[in-house]
Amino acid sequence: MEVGREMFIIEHLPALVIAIPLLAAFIAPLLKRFGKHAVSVWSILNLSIVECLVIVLGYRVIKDGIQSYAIGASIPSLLSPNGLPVRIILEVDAISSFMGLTSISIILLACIYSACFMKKYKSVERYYSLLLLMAAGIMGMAFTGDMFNMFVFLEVLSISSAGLIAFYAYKGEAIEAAFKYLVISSISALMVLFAIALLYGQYGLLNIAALGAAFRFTILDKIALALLVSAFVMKCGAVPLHMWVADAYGEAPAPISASLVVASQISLYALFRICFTLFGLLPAIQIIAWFIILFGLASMFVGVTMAMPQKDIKRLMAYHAISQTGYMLLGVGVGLAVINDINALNAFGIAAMEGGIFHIINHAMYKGLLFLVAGAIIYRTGTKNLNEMGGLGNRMPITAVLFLIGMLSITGLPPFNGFASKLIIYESVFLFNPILSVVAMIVSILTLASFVKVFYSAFTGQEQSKYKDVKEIPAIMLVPLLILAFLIILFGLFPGIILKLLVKPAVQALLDRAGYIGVVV
Amino acid sequence: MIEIVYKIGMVPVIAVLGIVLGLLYNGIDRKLAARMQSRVGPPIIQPFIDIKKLLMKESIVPRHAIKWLFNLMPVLALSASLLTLLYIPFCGIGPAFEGYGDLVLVLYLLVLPPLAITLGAFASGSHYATIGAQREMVTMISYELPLAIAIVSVAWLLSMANPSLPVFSLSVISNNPIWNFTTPLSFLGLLIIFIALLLVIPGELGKTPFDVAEAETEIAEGVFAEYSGRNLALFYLANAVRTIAIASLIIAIFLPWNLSTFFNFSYLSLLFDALFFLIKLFVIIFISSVFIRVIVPRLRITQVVSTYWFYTTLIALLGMLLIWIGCCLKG
Amino acid sequence: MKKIADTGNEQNSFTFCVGPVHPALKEPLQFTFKIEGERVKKVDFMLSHVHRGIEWMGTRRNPIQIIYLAERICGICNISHPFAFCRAVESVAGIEVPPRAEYIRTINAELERIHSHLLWAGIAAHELGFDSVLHYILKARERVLDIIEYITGNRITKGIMMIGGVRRDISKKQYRKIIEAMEYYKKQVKKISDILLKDHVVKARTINTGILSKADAIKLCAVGPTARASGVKRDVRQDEPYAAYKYLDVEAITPATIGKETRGDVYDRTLVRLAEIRQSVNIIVECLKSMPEGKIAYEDKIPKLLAELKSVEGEGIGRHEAPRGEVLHYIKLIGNETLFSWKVRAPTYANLLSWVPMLLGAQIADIPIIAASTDPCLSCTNRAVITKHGKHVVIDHEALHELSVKKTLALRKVKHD
Amino acid sequence: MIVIAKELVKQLLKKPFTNLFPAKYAPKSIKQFLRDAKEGKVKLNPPVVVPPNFRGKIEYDEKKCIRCKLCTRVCPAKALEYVEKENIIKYHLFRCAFCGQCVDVCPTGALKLTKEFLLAGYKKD
Amino acid sequence: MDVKAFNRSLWVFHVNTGSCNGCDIEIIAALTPRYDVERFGIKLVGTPRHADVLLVTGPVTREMAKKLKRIYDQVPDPKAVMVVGNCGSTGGVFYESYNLVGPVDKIIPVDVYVPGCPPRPEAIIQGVIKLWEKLEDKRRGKC
Ligand code: SF4
Ligand code: SF4
Ligand code: SF4
Ligand code: SF4
Ligand code: SF4
Ligand code: SF4
Ligand code: SF4
Ligand code: SF4
Repeated sequence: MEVGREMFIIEHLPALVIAIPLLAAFIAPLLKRFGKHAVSVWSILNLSIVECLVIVLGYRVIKDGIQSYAIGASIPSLLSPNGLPVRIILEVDAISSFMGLTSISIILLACIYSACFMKKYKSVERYYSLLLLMAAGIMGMAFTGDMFNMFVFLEVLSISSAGLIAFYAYKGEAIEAAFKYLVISSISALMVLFAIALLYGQYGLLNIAALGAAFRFTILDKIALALLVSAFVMKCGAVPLHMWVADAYGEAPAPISASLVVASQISLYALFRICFTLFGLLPAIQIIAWFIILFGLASMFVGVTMAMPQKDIKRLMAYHAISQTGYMLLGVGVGLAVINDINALNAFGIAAMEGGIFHIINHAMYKGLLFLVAGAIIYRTGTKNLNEMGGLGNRMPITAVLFLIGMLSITGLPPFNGFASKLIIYESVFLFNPILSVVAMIVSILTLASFVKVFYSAFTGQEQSKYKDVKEIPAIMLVPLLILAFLIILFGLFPGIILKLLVKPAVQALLDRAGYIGVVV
Repeated sequence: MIEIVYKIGMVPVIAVLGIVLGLLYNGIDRKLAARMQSRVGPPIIQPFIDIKKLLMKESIVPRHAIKWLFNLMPVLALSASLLTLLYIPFCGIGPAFEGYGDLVLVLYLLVLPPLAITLGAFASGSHYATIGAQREMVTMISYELPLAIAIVSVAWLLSMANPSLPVFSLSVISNNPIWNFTTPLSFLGLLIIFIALLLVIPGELGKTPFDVAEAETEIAEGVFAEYSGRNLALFYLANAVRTIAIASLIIAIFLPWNLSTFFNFSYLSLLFDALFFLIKLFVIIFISSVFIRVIVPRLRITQVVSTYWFYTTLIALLGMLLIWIGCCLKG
Repeated sequence: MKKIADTGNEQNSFTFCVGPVHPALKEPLQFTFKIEGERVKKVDFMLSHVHRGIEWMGTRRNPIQIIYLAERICGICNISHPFAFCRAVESVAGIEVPPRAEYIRTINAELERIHSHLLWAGIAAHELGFDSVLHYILKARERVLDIIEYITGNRITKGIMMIGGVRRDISKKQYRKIIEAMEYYKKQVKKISDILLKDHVVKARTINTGILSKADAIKLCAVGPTARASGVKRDVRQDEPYAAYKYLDVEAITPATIGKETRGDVYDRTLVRLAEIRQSVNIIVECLKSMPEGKIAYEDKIPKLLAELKSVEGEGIGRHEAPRGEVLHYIKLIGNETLFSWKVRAPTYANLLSWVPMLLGAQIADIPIIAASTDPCLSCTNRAVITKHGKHVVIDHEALHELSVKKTLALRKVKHD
Repeated sequence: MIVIAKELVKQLLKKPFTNLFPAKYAPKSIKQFLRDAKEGKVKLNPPVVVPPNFRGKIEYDEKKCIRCKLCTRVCPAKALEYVEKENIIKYHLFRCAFCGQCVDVCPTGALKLTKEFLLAGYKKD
Repeated sequence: MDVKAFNRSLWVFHVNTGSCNGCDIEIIAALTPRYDVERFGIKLVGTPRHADVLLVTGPVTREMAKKLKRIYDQVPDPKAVMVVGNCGSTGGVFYESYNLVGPVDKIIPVDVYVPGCPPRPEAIIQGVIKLWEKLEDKRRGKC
């Protein structure tokens, strides 16, 4: 019995990580009468469980290879040996568990942080349930093996995110930002839906793996590809479709901004999945790759230059998020560009992808940290305006150090994790085209300058008399920050181990088209 | 095992050597500048005396300063400078640490001291220091562009010649003198890149004409305005070590030859290599720091930016272009 | 003394104080700037840090003592003040200065101009962060200081002026040395001009920096090289020749007279000053050639002179073209051993206001060189300290004028007593 | 740039213009150095030669003085003071402006200009 | 304390408290090629924080007295003060002015006086020698 239950859990792992947060989200409001704390504890608990499950799942993926799961089948892990799968299928390979792990960790930490940060607001149960819903959406997107499901989870994610962005409903800007986000999301959702329709119309298939196997590369396929790429580029907030990012990140509560980072990254994942698994063999993928590289470059550059003049600390960080997304696009884009040239792929393509993928988790960590630090400053000073801060370094030294860690990491200075991934990107990308590396390096330096400015405005300079009584933030809020900082340094000091454990399998999975398809077909 | 012990043993040796040489070259720099200005100038060991004196002076922390940051940054600046040195082939001995991508690592480590200076200046809470710090940042951004282009071009040249080499490794670069892989055209390109890098050095070191961040007559020593005593000494040491580090970096990339590869001095070769290295160091520092410093006035910050972002970048790009054409013609 | 000029909005700007003790300012003076980015949006400056009440002290000393006091109004122009003062006394007392003394005065005044302009050029180079040139120029300057020491007995405070003449003659033996030095300067000034006027980087820093238009120069009463560089052809030596200038033909130097375009910027001020060094060299050589023999003072017995002056009544004015422009001394004697009133208007004082149009819109980096370009030396410009019960009181224009009128009336009254 | 570069290189190759008073560099111990100088073990470099008629410290010869007090009347700095009790003219070195006017005015030559100008001290008089 | 190193690396901050510029330009002359005090390790610095020696010229006007005091306090210990010129040591020709609160030693302690109006650069150098002697005496007991 004991063993059986264990087996049961393991067998149903992929479904559980989606189902638990989904269920928890619906239960959360009911707990309201046990007090605010009950809701937050409930959320933290559930997310922790999911975290553990994702780790176990990831372990299994590494050990046993791709995990698939057909919802509702008697033995869900087994698929019909022949013919087409009719059921909804979840398929977990290394890259999806990588994404799942990254996302859920950040959301969990954001949730812990929220326990204190959101205490003073009334309808926190709504907040937590939306957060859980968001987690469910992200998990779904990461683990789904089916185009239509991806659309569904994307919608779940969008709606919950919009709700969270609009959380400060008393502020007009928040509503406006949420509205903007919703419009963008709907447009991209429509595009995704249309693309799915195009594909379904031709092949009668929704399953990604099956579709990948059946491809004939028609004109319609190419249109579908274009639609999907634009939709996900928009959702991940890359230039030139980045206009929603600053508003959304800026107006959302700080832990949500941190979570939105991973929410955007999951769209990035969807983009990669589609490009590699679905369209990897398409000859025209080169063009798409170049587009991705160009979007990446533009994001890097525009993001950082837009960030420079910002006065609002969170908008500023939002622009940096755009800029950092550029690195991931650049790395993976270069990999995609040489996907059909085995020599180049081995020489630098794989390395570039490793850099890009590694950057995803690094970015999630330091951007998460930075947003949470920004939240901490806002929490204590009550303002987002950099010009109104000043001299906090004496009052909040730990926060200041944490900010410094985040800052050095995002600019890619050793020994922090940003350096590790950026280094790989520079070194590989330059073989593709040296100018790319130059741009990447310069953007890092500009990022540094911009963050130094933030540091100056917030922590040094004239101390404002109104902040004389400002204290360090409470311990509960510090815990997630310290964990992130610890991870950042850990990843920075031992990038080799992380690469081997997490990143390389993920990249291999992305490249292993046949493997992914083979599980289903 | 023995190698690890040897390497760890090298760390303090190189650190001390770096500091001593840094101060010595600083002394030579001052002496030469003075002699060019028809003065006797301070004795060559003057920087040592200065440091000794600073170390026994009181270190004042201004009232408005963020104390921990203010005191931490000089330490950071010095340790980053020393760390940089450990990654660079130095004095005929290979780098104490080396590894994958250390060229980029070194470039980043070189960013740290100016960053420390900036943060320290911000932390001191004085107006002059703040303006100086902003200028320091702007200067850094400016020279970083041509620097990046130059370094990437070098690596590119090498990787086009032998694609299998891990070109972002300093020991690889210095073991494969890049000039060996050039065609006439790419030789010219490389030369141009070399010149661009020499122009970057005074900016990196905050020497006239790019010393906008410390401009004495404008902003009263700017970034260092509030520093005194031990903290100031640490910044001075950091700067001295950094001078050596940057010059050694240039040598490792462009002038990596050792005498022992041409002549055989048997066991004396280490000594001769070290001497030869010191001469190369002197030449690089003399051209890029001493000489430029005495023949031009300080620029405005806007002119610093345009010098680097426009002129020097253009030079570097031209070099890159020539290298590219040169390699294409060959390959 | 306070002057505020304002442009632009208040946002995004911060206040930046320079001084009163600042490395770029060798003398105390407080600037307050409103800075946006690196640009100056607002200038305000405050003097009076070195007010020593010299005019007041003058009313309790005899004219001979005042010569040395006037010398210490400023250590740089220390021929100019005694010169103007002596001329004022001479004009009141109707003293005739012997021609040889006129020539010696002129030579000394021009030597001072050479040393002062060279000093300026060196300091200007230093403000530009060009220390090699500072050393280069100041090395050259030592030669003229040697000459000055040789003929007056001190490098800086010459102590050569005397009411009715000069204190020391220039001997034939000294001629040769002076001529040699002048030959040296002819060569050296050419090199310095090449360095300061042809160097691209220096030009990039000085051309179009700190522009003072001709109209502004006239409106703000600028004098000396500051005005001349803006095209105002004004020079006491030309407009109202005195001393040996009467016998020479001195023309005010503006960029136009050297055939250059007039912009009124720092570059032009450099140009004019360097040309004036050449002019001074020529004047000295000319003077040495045509100097007549004869007495060097109207009266060498000081007690006698003092006694004579004690009986003089009346007001007089003495003018002189100092290196920085016209210096003007007004005195009033009422038959006492001491002066009744003494007023000094020094050139830097007249030039101060031109800072405002020059500095507005400039970059922080240019503040030192612009401020230095008028060759300010504030020791003579600190008019008054207004304190009431130890506090600062600011007097506005009307009130100040009223006070002035009162004072002038009071001065007039005494005359009729 | 080229002119100054040429000049500077020329100066680099020439002997510096500096007058090496009192020694080229700062001695390690000034006391030791001065002692050695006194014993003639090291040579002090002399300052730049001053011209005849240099206006240095004033020398007062009590014997020649006729107490006419003219000097006190012209002195701009009150550096000469007639001391009633001792019936001499007292010279305050730290007030003197070194103008030499008193020497010019003295009818008997009791006041003389000297070439002494290295006068630094710890106390005023 | 190692007075030998201290003596051979004196960094100087110059304050003008109302001088006539005469002494100031002789100080500049002392820095330039003819006299070049940098050969003794002496260097003019831009902020009192870096200074070891305060070089004061001028008779201290009312306005400058507070500032002089403040600057003196900003100089980190150990420090020394040298007055150049007679108007700084006694008021010199300005002895009777109503706007003077000096001389300098009324405001801050002075170690060495250099008389002259202005003193020649060599005299200033000799003042430095006196200062060295004094520092050597003063510190010998302590270390
Ligand atoms: S204004 Fe000048 S001359 Fe007149 S008393 Fe003041 S400092 Fe002396
Ligand atoms: S009127 Fe003014 S300037 Fe003249 S003595 Fe009186 S206070 Fe001084
Ligand atoms: S303008 Fe005044 S302060 Fe300047 S040098 Fe002439 S007299 Fe002296
Ligand atoms: S008249 Fe007097 S108050 Fe009016 S502007 Fe002239 S100086 Fe000032
Ligand atoms: S009106 Fe009288 S007080 Fe006013 S400026 Fe003329 S003379 Fe002087
Ligand atoms: S030299 Fe001048 S100041 Fe000195 S005592 Fe003689 S008259 Fe007085
Ligand atoms: S002027 Fe000469 S004689 Fe007369 S009191 Fe003075 S020192 Fe004596
Ligand atoms: S001592 Fe004489 S030269 Fe020096 S500042 Fe005073 S008055 Fe001027």
